[in-house]
Amino acid sequence: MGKTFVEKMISRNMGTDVSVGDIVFIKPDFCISHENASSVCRTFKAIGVERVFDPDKIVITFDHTVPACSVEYANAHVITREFVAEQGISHFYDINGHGGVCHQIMCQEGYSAPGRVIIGSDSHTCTSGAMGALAIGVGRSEMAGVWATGDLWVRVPESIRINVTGRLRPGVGAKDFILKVIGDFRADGADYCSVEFCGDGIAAMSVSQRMTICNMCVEMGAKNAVCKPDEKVAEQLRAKMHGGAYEMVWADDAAEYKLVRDYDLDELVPGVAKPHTVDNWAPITEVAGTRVDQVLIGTCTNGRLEDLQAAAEILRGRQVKVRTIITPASVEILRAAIADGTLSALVDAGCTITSPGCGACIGLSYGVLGDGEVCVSTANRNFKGREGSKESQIYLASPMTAAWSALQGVISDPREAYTK
Amino acid sequence: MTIKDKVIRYGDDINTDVIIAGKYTKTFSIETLAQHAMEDLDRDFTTKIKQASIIVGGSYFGCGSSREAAPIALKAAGVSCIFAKTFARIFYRNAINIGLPIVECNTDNIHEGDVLVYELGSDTVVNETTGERLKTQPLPDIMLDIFKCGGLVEYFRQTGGY
Amino acid sequence: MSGLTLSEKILSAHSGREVRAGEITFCDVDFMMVPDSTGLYAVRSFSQLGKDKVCDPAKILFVFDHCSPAPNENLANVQQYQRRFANEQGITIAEGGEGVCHQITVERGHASVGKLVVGADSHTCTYGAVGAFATGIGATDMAACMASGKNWFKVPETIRINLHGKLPKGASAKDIILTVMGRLGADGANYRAVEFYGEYFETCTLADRMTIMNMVVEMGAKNGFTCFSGLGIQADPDAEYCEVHDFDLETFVPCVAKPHTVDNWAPISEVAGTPVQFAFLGSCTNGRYEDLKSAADILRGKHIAKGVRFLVAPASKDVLLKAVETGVLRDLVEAGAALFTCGCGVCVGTHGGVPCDGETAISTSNRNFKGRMGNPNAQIFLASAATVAASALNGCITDPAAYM
Amino acid sequence: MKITGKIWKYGDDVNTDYIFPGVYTYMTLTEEEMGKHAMEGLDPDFTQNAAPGDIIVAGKNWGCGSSREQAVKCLRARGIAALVASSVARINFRNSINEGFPVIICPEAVRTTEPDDTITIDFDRGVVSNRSGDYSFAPYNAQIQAIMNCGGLIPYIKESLKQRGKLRQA
Repeated sequence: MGKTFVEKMISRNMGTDVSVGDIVFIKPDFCISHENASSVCRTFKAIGVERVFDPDKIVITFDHTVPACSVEYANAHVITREFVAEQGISHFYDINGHGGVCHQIMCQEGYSAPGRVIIGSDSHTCTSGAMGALAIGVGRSEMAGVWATGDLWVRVPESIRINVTGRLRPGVGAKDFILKVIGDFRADGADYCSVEFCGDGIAAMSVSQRMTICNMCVEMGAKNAVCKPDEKVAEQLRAKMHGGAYEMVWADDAAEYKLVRDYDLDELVPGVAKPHTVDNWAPITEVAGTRVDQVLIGTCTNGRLEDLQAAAEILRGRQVKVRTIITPASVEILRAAIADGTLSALVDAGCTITSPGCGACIGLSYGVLGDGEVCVSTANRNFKGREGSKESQIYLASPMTAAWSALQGVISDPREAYTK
Repeated sequence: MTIKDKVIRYGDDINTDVIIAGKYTKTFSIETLAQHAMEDLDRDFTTKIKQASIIVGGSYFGCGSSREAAPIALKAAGVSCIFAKTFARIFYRNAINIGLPIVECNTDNIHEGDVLVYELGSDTVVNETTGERLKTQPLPDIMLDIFKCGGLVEYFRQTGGY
Repeated sequence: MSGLTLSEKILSAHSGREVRAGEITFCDVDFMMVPDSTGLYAVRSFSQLGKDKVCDPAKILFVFDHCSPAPNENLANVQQYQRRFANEQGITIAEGGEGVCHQITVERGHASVGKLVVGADSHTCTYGAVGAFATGIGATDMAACMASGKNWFKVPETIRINLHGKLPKGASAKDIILTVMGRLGADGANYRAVEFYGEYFETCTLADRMTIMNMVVEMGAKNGFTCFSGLGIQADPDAEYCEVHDFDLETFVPCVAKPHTVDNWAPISEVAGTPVQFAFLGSCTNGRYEDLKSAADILRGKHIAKGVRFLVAPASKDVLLKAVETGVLRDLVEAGAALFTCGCGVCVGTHGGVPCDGETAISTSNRNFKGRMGNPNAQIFLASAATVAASALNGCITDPAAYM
Repeated sequence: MKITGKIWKYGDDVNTDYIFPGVYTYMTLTEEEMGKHAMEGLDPDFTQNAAPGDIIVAGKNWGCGSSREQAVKCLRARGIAALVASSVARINFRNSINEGFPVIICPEAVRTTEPDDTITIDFDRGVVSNRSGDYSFAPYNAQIQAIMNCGGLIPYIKESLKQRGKLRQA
């Protein structure tokens, strides 16, 4: 009998064979925390250990409240800064022109790599599965425990395999794919599971698109998600990488799955997740014409250069009808968007640029929604109150759908942009 | 109407950021404004105002931004009147426009806890504690008219506008 | 009778009669600018006045700049309240991210020579740089003005300031206004107008003039003018001034306003070496392209000091686009600057870039009052764009002259 | 151990934004302060009136969404005795164990519990009892039980570090 990706990864990490249901302790290659590091620090000190298990294996970025929008947030940053200095944590991304959303940093800077175990105190840590890593989100106290001991308890999960064939059509994005998958599986359809994506449809996608897919798997409950790593990942890591050599790890052909599903990208249409749950999928045609007050393009789901380029391609030379906020996922992306003219095209079209980071997605600043407002967002959650008022409504969509809708002032089918 | 009460004394250049910080000004909640009035300058202000409703400043009271929330916050906190040697221009207009009495006079010899008596509109304020009588600067006619109506909104409602 | 000052001229032209300093006069207002910070009260007061329609929607501009994009639910609703009113009344809105109200008003030509402009923001005096009589008013004042198209003004006395000679290397328009203010004091021009004269204004940029005009309110002025031959309007040669001050620009040096008052002037030599953790380049005072460029010229190919956060908020989209086009933005970002949304941003402490307790900030903005940037336990030094850039580079307050 | 409490009944997919809204997530709050915001995004009645010893009964996928552990801490701070759910989202389940907050997976009990019910949880026997009957639930795995016995992950780690002699002597 063969092993799934996650069984193989945990077995490798333990140096002994494990099977589904076992509860074991694993050792992360890198740990990632963001603003909640200040809380992790506090809990870490309460444990009473002097030093973190390995200061070179901890990555911290500020992304949720940058630049600080209140004294409370500003002072919380200080707690982490002091801890970082005291413990000699070198992989620290402050507000100094190099940071970004933690998951973006993990992939972009090459902390996440095939065969590595990544633990993050954020639910979207699963994004790093796009790099072929086993990437698992945990709570903040748990992270304090990892900092203290270097160990994390895990239950070896069941696996789901999703075979993807075909190619995305013009106006259809990786976001449309994952929204459809979540719509099919429902919000708890992959609870506790490891989700493996493979097939020529995935192989044809960029790493950035795979990040969009893995990012959202937590929205159907997955413990982790992973795309079969390949040369594209290797090429990105040749350009920039932290840590030692990595090894491509993938499931055996004869591995056993709880579920296997096939998707054909050729048949995929643009879709949205309607308010107020991520699995509330609808094809774009069902919601077209819905009034929009704000459009948000960005976040760890769709804030990469390719996403901004896709929006710019649609917006170039036109004017948005509703306020449109662009939040790049990292400074590196912002810099690239400045260099290739993407940023100018977006600003010319009437978009508002915010500092790179989580921005309005978390509802803490930089574009919070008011009562009764409707937002088309490329983020990953549309829960009631997520981006501000409990009376607001969020439709999750691809950057193409978001940009095309911004031009019309109502939710619109982005395929029109490619035919007109 | 006569105002008679004890004095809370402040110095020169009391700016609008300390009267009410920018982070609190975007609200219609009078309670919020009252609660945070003078917060960065005098943490005991909200206690003091219960015993003494007259604020006395030195020169240039209310300098800084055009935020009308500054006089609104003071009025909401229970300030009955402000005396100062001079007021910043916009604060002066704003106070009258929202119906908060403010008076220019030489405040050098007024101290914390002194009791002032002032008949609104008159040209003299009496410091009961020291017995001193101080000349006040009269309001221009237009401001007096606005003030008599209780503020600019009332002035418009009563007179139909300029 | 003596001649007229610029303020007397413009207010006379808008009163239908000649008016002199000290008089109170009703004037027709040419343009009204309403930012989101005070707009909520202006709209509410308007709704209580008993008028249905504003006098003329084309004369009014709403700008969402002080707290945009909205940092919280309350402000989102506050903006929505203003947005609804503006849409009902047919008033144009500059949405969050388009820029700081004063920059936009000048860029779009709403303020120009001889015009009478009021804004519900104290730094409305900035438009004196283009020859407008421009002054800040409160929210209820603005409501009355939107309803009637008029306002009452006390014609100000005018202070004349003569700047002689040339400005030395390293010093800039910001150093001029900080130095003049240091000398005259924070209430040195209260209720008055200020006319600036001197050879300097024949060659300086509009950006320089705007920087100087922007800060006259910090010495209490109602409004001001930067006078030069090309302004398009001149005071009479025999106009009467309440005070005349002469300054020799040759003696000016890069300088700062120390915490916590704008007139707490010090030459850079006195404070050089003071550690800073936070630097801000932007605002209606110094967020223009020329400011970004002067910072980029210092930082190009270098990197800001470790432990310093350096935020840059261009004053408008036009500024941002030009900075992108010329490579200035790239230079700044590569030097470690963090880009912030065009607008008031960090200056007002309401939606981003709040300093921590005990931190020292150096800022190109116009106020260093306690708590101004959102934290009363931080210290703020005001300085020019060049001084802020040099200080970010070294992690301590630095004279920019050596880098220019 | 046996607990009996008044219940608060909820449906499926109650997410972390409902249990503990994002606006409070990055504030440095004490657990008591967290407790004051419990369920604020969904149920103001709970936020006002939940009492120590009460039990939450919920449908499937309780706690889906973010990894914020305040979504557990706030309930514990309010004195909520336990959660009985049809299923619990992964990270929330972990956070519950790590906080020493009892979570019982028992779809049958959830299905049959009425909103005004009072239920009893017998941990030793592994049984939830309500008006309509007794429903058994699976015990925790031994490793998880060890963490729960210590009162959560942090005390558990302290204990194990002490045994390994790695903990600084206070």
